[in-house]
Amino acid sequence: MGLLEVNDVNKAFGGLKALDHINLSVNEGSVHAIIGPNGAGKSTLLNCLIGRLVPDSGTVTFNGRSLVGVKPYEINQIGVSRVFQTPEIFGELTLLENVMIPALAHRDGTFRLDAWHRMDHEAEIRDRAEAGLADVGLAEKSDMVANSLSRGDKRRLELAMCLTQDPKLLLLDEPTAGMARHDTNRTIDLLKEISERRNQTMVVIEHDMHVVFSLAHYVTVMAQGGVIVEDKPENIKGNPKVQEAYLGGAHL
Amino acid sequence: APHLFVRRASAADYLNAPTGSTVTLGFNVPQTGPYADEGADELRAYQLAVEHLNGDGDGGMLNTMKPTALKGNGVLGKKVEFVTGDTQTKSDAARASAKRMIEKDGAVMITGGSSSGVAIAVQSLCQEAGVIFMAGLTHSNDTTGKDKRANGFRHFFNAYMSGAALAPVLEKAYGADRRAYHLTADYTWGWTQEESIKNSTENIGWETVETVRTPLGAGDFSQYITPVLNSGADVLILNHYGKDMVNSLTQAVQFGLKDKQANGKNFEIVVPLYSELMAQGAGEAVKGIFGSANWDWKLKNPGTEAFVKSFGQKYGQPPSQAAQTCYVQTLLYADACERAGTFNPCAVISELEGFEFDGLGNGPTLYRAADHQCFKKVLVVKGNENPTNQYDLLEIVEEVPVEQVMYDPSIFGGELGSCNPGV
Amino acid sequence: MDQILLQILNGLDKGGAYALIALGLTLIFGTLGVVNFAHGALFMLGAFCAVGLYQLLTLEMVSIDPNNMTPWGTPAEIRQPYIEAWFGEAGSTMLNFAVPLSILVAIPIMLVIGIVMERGLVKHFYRRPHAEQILVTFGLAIVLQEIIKVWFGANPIPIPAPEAVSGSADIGSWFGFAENAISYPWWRLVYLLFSVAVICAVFAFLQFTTFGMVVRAGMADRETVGLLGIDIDKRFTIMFGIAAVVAGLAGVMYTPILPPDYHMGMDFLVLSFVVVVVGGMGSLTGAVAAGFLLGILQSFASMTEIKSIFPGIDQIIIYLVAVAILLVRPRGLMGRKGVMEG
Amino acid sequence: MDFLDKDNLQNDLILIAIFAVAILTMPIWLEPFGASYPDLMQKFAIFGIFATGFNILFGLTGYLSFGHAAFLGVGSYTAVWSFKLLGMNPIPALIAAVIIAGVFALVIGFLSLRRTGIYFSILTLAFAQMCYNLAYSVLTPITNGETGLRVLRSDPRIFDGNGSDTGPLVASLFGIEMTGMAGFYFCAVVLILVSWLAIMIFRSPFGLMLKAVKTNQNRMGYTGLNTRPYALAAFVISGMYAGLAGALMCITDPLAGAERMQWTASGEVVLMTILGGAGTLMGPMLGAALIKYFENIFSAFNEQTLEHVFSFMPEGMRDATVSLAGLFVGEGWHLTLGLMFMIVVIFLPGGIIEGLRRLAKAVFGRKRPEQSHAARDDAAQTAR
Amino acid sequence: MTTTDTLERPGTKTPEGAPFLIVRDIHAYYGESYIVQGVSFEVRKGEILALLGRNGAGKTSTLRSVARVGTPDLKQGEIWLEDAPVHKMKAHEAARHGIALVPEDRRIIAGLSVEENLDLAQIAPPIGWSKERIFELFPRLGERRRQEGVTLSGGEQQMLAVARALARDVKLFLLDEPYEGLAPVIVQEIERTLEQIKEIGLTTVIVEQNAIAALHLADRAIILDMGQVVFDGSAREVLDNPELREQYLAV
Ligand SMILES: Nc1ncnc2c1ncn2[C@@H]1O[C@H](COP(=O)(O)OP(=O)(O)OP(=O)(O)O)[C@@H](O)[C@H]1O
Ligand SMILES: Nc1ncnc2c1ncn2[C@@H]1O[C@H](COP(=O)(O)OP(=O)(O)OP(=O)(O)O)[C@@H](O)[C@H]1O
Ligand SMILES: CC(C)C[C@H](N)C(=O)O
Ligand SMILES: [Mg+2]
Ligand SMILES: [Mg+2]
Repeated sequence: MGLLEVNDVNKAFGGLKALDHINLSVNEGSVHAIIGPNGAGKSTLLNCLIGRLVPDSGTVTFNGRSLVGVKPYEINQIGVSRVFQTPEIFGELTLLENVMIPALAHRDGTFRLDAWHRMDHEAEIRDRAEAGLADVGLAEKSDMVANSLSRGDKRRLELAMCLTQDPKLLLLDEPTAGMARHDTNRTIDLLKEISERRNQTMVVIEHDMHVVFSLAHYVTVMAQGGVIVEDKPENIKGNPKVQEAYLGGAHL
Repeated sequence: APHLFVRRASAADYLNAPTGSTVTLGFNVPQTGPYADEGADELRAYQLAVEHLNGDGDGGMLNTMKPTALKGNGVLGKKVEFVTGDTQTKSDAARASAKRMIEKDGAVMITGGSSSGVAIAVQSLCQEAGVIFMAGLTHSNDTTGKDKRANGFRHFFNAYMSGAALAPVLEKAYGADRRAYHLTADYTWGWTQEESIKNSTENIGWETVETVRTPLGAGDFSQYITPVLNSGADVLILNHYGKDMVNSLTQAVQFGLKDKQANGKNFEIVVPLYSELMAQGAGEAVKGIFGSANWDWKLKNPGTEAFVKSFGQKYGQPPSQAAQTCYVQTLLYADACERAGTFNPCAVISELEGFEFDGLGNGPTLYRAADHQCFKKVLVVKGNENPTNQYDLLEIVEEVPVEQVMYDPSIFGGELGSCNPGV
Repeated sequence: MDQILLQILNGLDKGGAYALIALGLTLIFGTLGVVNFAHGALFMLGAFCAVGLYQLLTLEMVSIDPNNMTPWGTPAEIRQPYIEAWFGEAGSTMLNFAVPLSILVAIPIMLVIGIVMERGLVKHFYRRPHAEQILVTFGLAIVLQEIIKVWFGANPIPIPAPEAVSGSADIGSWFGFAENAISYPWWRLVYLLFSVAVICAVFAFLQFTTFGMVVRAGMADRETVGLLGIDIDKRFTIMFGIAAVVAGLAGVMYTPILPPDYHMGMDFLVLSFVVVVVGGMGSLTGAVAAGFLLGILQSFASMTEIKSIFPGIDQIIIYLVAVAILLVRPRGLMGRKGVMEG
Repeated sequence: MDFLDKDNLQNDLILIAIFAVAILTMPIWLEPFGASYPDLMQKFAIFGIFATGFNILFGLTGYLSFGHAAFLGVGSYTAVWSFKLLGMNPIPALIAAVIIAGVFALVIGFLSLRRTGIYFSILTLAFAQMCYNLAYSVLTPITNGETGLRVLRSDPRIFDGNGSDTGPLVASLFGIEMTGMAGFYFCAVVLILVSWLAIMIFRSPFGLMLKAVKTNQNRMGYTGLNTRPYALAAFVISGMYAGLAGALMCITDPLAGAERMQWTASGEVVLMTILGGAGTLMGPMLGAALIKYFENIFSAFNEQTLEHVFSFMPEGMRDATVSLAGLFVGEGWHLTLGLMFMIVVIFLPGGIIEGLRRLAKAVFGRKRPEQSHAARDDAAQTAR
Repeated sequence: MTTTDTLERPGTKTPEGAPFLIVRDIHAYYGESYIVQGVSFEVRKGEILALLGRNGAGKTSTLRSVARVGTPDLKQGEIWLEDAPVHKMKAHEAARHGIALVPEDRRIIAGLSVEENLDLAQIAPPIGWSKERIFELFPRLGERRRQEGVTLSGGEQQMLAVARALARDVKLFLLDEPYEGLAPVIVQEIERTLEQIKEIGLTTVIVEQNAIAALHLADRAIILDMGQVVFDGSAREVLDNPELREQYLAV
């Protein structure tokens, strides 16, 4: 059984079936890409995994534990971290603070009234956060306020925040969108390294096929709320269904 | 800073003993909030009193007061100065302001206030601090009843006296067979007034249908007035003051209560405690409505005439009863100091206790020693049907003799305690 | 029975007043997103438009009366309103209709006040934190209040309703109840009708023109609306002007019910915020519904029968209901998502 | 990331030391401002505590409570009841007030924090107004209504009520009466202690989490943090500060009135905090002092004092000046207050502290070599 | 590698036609941070200009300056569209002069439906494509016309953002990363649309991370780095110059 098991999940918005009998299994240590046309339901699926949405029916189990109806913070605490399509960061805090927060959450759990501690004694957390920023190439901006970052940098910040948590499962919703090619390549390398070094399990949504094919062990193709193909990347490229629904004549 | 300690530790045997050629009094009145106009009139009176005490102006009631030890050269030869402060009609603010006067400005006496809550709060402060408090406008029975203090004095009348004075007049005007409905401001003063009026009207045979408490500052009283319409009552008694009274009375009239018939009689409205400013605010609505007052500028006696003259000439308008009581309190205090030969509160208190005087506008008056309450005639007034000028809003119906409003000091309980000179 | 009918009527009337007072606030607060603590002051200024006009109309010709002296020894004065001196009968009629006439006066005045306030002050605060909006508008409210106090004094000033509608109507007899069983002041009925009319007019303006949508969009994202060629500033100004007029009219019409004084705005401020928020931010319908709901509940809570079961209920009913509604419904009765939730 | 500097604790200690000296020497340096009398200085300290506590909630988490006066009131009533029942020692009164205010805050906060933004504000407002209205009327047996709750000679006062009892009924700590200067020093010491606590909170991981609550609650959730207990803890802590302030008011002056709970009182602490600078360490205290100064000193001016002030002018000019100035002081002090509110927000966005920072910048140029820690932290806060 | 002296008027290089948009030495700030540091370029009528550069290079800031959005604050420099002094305008005036910006974060307006988002674009003149025509191009939007705009999927939102610009009659089209988050099929579709737009003769400035795709479409390209122009030349030049691509675009 995989680390993450999605079983027959449905989700509708009014009349619109955003998720239609979805099944998905992600094995520990694998990088699983989800691709599909816009509006296919990819982000909605991730929303169901992290507790932002509750599926109308079906089961989601992570590490043998059901995630349906569990609060987002609890899901995160058991090891699921997500990068969003539109960056969710602490806009008014500095980059370092942004990354220290997940580091603290990772160490201390969901709530701790440590009002008598001092941040300046938290050297370990700080090192961890700085390392995280360095990983994504934001080290020298660590004192900037997050809101003043350019868009691509916000993305990277969010990635750093997720990585400092050492999640068991990392969900990435278009992590390289808006990133310069150069940084996209760096991000690919980073994710690859993490995947190999830590044996990190990841689910990646991407429209950039370069990223998908460099990273993924498996690819699931979604369209109109359903899964149309699930296979190894090499087999996906040539699949006519995928060509039609998704790739068009795109330069790969 | 150091002088703070110096002052405290000065050789005198009472707090804030004036050392130079001046003596400082503290006038603590509402300058903001709904009672600001009332406070402004009180302040005018205080300034006038200071002027007169220092021998400026025409002397006002200094000339009519009997007996008097005042000479018009200040008090005990010291020129009177004053400090002012804003009570905001809140106990906290009033106490803060009074403390400033005592701690910073060295006031030996505090006077003023426009609400019983404030008066009681400041009175007990003065008691603890060790200065005299001469209450201004405060009508609750508690001020000289269960919350009386040795250092505190009240010239104004109270709810009990209002009831005692009003009842017979009401009986005469509306008969003994009446059913009354009370709307009462839901706080201490309202309750004591409701109780007093209820008792005295029941004594003349009226029945109390209902007593309803209304929140302070309700603004719109319609939801309390509508139930009156069909309650079987034929008199509405409004135990409200200030803005609340202006609103409730205006609205009661709008609901047609004044033109209504009930139990075969004309429906009537009574406002036990009246003031000129309220009458102004309520406009037309006050016409023909009975109430009581401590004093009115139209009274015919030398004190009143002298006071109205100097006030009118200085400010171009007649004084309100608030102004009168504040003015008189200042003179009474100064006179007592003069007689005691010192500002020491304990000496002043014993001069004021049991002091009998006349010529201050209310006829012969007694400062009763047992509760520090003045006893004098009480006026029953009525909204003037045909005012001849803009100040002529209330018409004096009767001057009720003091015997009729006298009561046993023990009925309200409370304990004066002993005088506190503050050191 | 008649008692209940009367309380319902009274509740409706109160509700109309609450709704009207809250309406002006919801335009600025719920729609433009400005926490406007000066709303009460606008309401008060409206009322003082009526006071001003009334005093203007009753401006008196003062002449010295040679035969009389005041008790304080200065010569007495004879006073006659100019308006009567000049126009006779017609003058008295104008005086009688001072309050309705004030509406005509108040509309341009309040419009100008609203526009000046927006252009001169509030404009710079749209993007500032709500806290600073509170501070600046509260400061403004105090200043306006104090100016009025210096000019008109602190005491309430009574303004009569036109004679024709100053008494009370025997509504019961219209519906076949006993005579005088249900009587209600005419002016309050007028007020109720007036509220309904103004509410409808504002609704029509915002629903049947794109104006409302544009303003909503501008509040969500001014920049983008600007990129679409829309001068959002101008629309905000107009909106503010309208809101000031609505607030002012509510004040004008309230004068015969409550003699206005400089402090009346503050007394209504909290109430109008509660009504708007209970109705739900950004929803005019919500504000109106909440106004009526709270008015009726307040009316009933004041009945002696109910007070004897829950003492003090009439004093807290509004807050109690507000708490209950906000705990059950996250955005009040019908608030829009995302408006002032952060 | 200034709070991670190595010498940081030391910086904070210096800061609090300077602060302590400034507070304790207030009687000296406030003299020229006419504000060096005990009652006003007590108010500075007490409202400083109130505003500092409020700032822990509002400045850090962004939750704008409009009902904090309720906790102040609860603290006051508790303190007076402690006097009445236990005796005039301030310590049990303080402890009881903080605990009871904390309990109230826990309940009200628990319910109110189910909502955010304006809905939260109105919930807190509604709770506080209910407390006020009930305290004023129905609960008079407990609160003594309008008159305010006082200590009476007839009260049991278990620990010191017996024996000859003629002294004034004021709180006293080991025989030192807590009125006048002694009362001020007592408040000042408490203020210094709780300011230190506030600094600790600002610098702690907990404080960082509170700032995170303000910026993005969603992200907090997806980062594994439960925002509610954080917000609730901040609410309760600030409620306890309010309770403490309320108790101190009664310790220096044993009377508790209902109007302390009215919405205007809640509004006042909001104004104090914003005026000084929300989210800054020292701003709220400054705002509190400024408002109290206006309330007590400006309202006390009258024509007579003004004439003293302007006595150097020729007569005609003096009269004109006095009557003009008279508009702004005495009964016109509210006008000055309103103008000050407007001027501060318009010209010093972010409050007085931010204004001072800009001033410092203008004077000392861009690069300030050694800036105090607090100023930097404050600047970072207000820049947001 | 060709780097152009920024002071030189690039317009002089290609003689045909007068410049349609002139951006001359603009400097823009976010508060005190100096971001756009003297950028100049020109675009001729009907041309597509690709604005390239790394993250944080200042591309968005440059576009926003041209569209006259409040931030960054344009403190110096001139922008002329035909004969209109755009640098003196506010955003809404610039929009009325035919400048349309498709912002990078899409800026779909919360609380408004898809259709209302489009309606909003058609309030102020000049009005462009009808809604019918737009829904023809983007049928997905047509299907979701009543849905609240912000609940659309990321890609759908991007479509709406482009559609909203088309709903106005545009002279100058400023596209900030229009392909971001779009599936390849849609990218192709938008590419085709842009080609159509190009055929109509609409002048366009496009910012895109996918430099290759952008360069295939564009006539000319500018590369920004650290808020300054480091290259200005034809699109072909960039495609043919691996060194340049390597250094500034890392492709
Ligand atoms: N809250 C919502 N209400 C209504 N419809 C929604 C909501 N959220 C998503 N949808 C719809 O559900 C569908 C799936 O959306 P989703 O965001 O999962 O797409 P996606 O696969 O992530 O697309 P993209 O690649 O464009 O981001 C879309 O058509 C979207 O419009
Ligand atoms: N609001 C802001 N406040 C302060 N600095 C900002 C702000 N927005 C952007 N910046 C800074 O300006 C620089 C240029 O940003 P800009 O958004 O123009 O870059 P970009 O080239 O569009 O990058 P990207 O490809 O990541 O979108 C960046 O260093 C960024 O940090
Ligand atoms: C001013 C007073 C005469 C009435 C006031 N309400 C009181 O409490 O006493
Ligand atoms: Mg998506
Ligand atoms: Mg960009």
